[in-house]
Amino acid sequence: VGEIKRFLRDDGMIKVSRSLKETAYKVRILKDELIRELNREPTISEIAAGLDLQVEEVVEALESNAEIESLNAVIYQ
Amino acid sequence: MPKKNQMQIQFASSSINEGFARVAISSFVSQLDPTIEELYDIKMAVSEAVTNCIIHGYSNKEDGLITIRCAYEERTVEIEVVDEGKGIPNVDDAMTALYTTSLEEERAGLGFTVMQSMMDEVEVFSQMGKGTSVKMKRSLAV
Amino acid sequence: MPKKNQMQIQFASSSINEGFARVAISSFVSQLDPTIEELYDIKMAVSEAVTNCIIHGYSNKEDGLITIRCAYEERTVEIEVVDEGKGIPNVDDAMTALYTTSLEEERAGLGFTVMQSMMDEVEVFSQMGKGTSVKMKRSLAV
Ligand SMILES: Nc1ncnc2c1ncn2[C@@H]1O[C@H](COP(=O)(O)OP(=O)(O)O)[C@@H](O)[C@H]1O
Ligand SMILES: Nc1ncnc2c1ncn2[C@@H]1O[C@H](COP(=O)(O)OP(=O)(O)O)[C@@H](O)[C@H]1O
Ligand SMILES: [Mg+2]
Ligand SMILES: [Mg+2]
Repeated sequence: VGEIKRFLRDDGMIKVSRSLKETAYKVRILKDELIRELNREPTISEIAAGLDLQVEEVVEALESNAEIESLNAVIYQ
Repeated sequence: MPKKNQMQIQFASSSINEGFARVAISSFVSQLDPTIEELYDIKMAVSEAVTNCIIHGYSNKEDGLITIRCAYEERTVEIEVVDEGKGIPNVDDAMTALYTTSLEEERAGLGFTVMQSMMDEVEVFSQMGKGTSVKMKRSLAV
Repeated sequence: MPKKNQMQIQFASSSINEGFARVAISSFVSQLDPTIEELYDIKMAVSEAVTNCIIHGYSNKEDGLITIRCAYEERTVEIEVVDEGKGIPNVDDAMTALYTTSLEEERAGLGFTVMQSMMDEVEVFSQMGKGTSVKMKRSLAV
């Protein structure tokens, strides 16, 4: 099962560290959007819902966002 | 990246803590810079083990203690999920695919099978009335 | 959302584990659906406390044990960061802004000040040769 699954999945080889940085970038954009829309800080579940992610994923991504300036910088790093 | 490291987490047997357990494991294992897939596999195995502690070990009572120990050496990760719940009368039976003591339809008796396919090794130690320990190992690609 | 919950994590006094501690705490606190800002504040306070355990409590030796207990009731979060290191001779002095025993330039003696500004309450208990416990509380907005 494991072997088949491994060949079928195309994102399998991507390092987690990179995908978290991409999510962190999206979180930042959406957060600014929601602040304008709601006139207050969005909660973590509102961010997760807006990105169609689990709260867990947002929490992990928040830790990796440190110096990422643009999505391009992430993709072409 | 350090060659060796270990940690331990403890939390109450409430299903709300499953996310916490997954994130804690995933953050710790991320020190080894795994792939998405490797981390996904490990989190899934841990989820199955934790769910078993909650549902079976503690019969859904939320005041049981669950302990997870996680260690790695080089790129081999070892995870132990421990409850002090009711124990498993026959571990070989329990680990057989489709064996379940749950009556609910959605539960399929595949928890241990999932753990075994996500991890390289799964060992179960259990004592009636004392609790259960599930020890799992997985080597990460370089 | 549960009204009450608690957990504990333990890990070695290596700076690589700071990220693990931050993520574990923020994942647990996320059960209360905080804002990102609230999570940042809490993580920052925890980072300062953990760094202190590593640098001061254990003098950068990586085999010390750090324990973090985190609990909440309603929307009040309590976090205790504990080391079994060398202890603080005078806690009042240590908590004074700009007081530091570090000689390196970059360290500014503002760790406790940061903790106090991020959290509603900070209490420090310490015994020479036994270790230090920093207890912090923060109420989240509704
Ligand atoms: N931690 C545990 N404590 C007590 N019994 C357990 C534990 N984990 C598993 N079991 C027993 O093993 C059986 C098989 O587990 P599993 O393969 O995960 O299937 P399922 O959870 O769907 O029943 C369970 O039905 C239960 O009887
Ligand atoms: N866990 C600890 N164990 C021993 N000493 C500590 C600990 N935490 C803080 N201290 C003492 O308190 C002082 C002030 O801490 P802090 O405000 O964080 O500033 P800094 O860490 O930059 O020195 C430290 O220089 C150290 O002497
Ligand atoms: Mg199961
Ligand atoms: Mg400090």
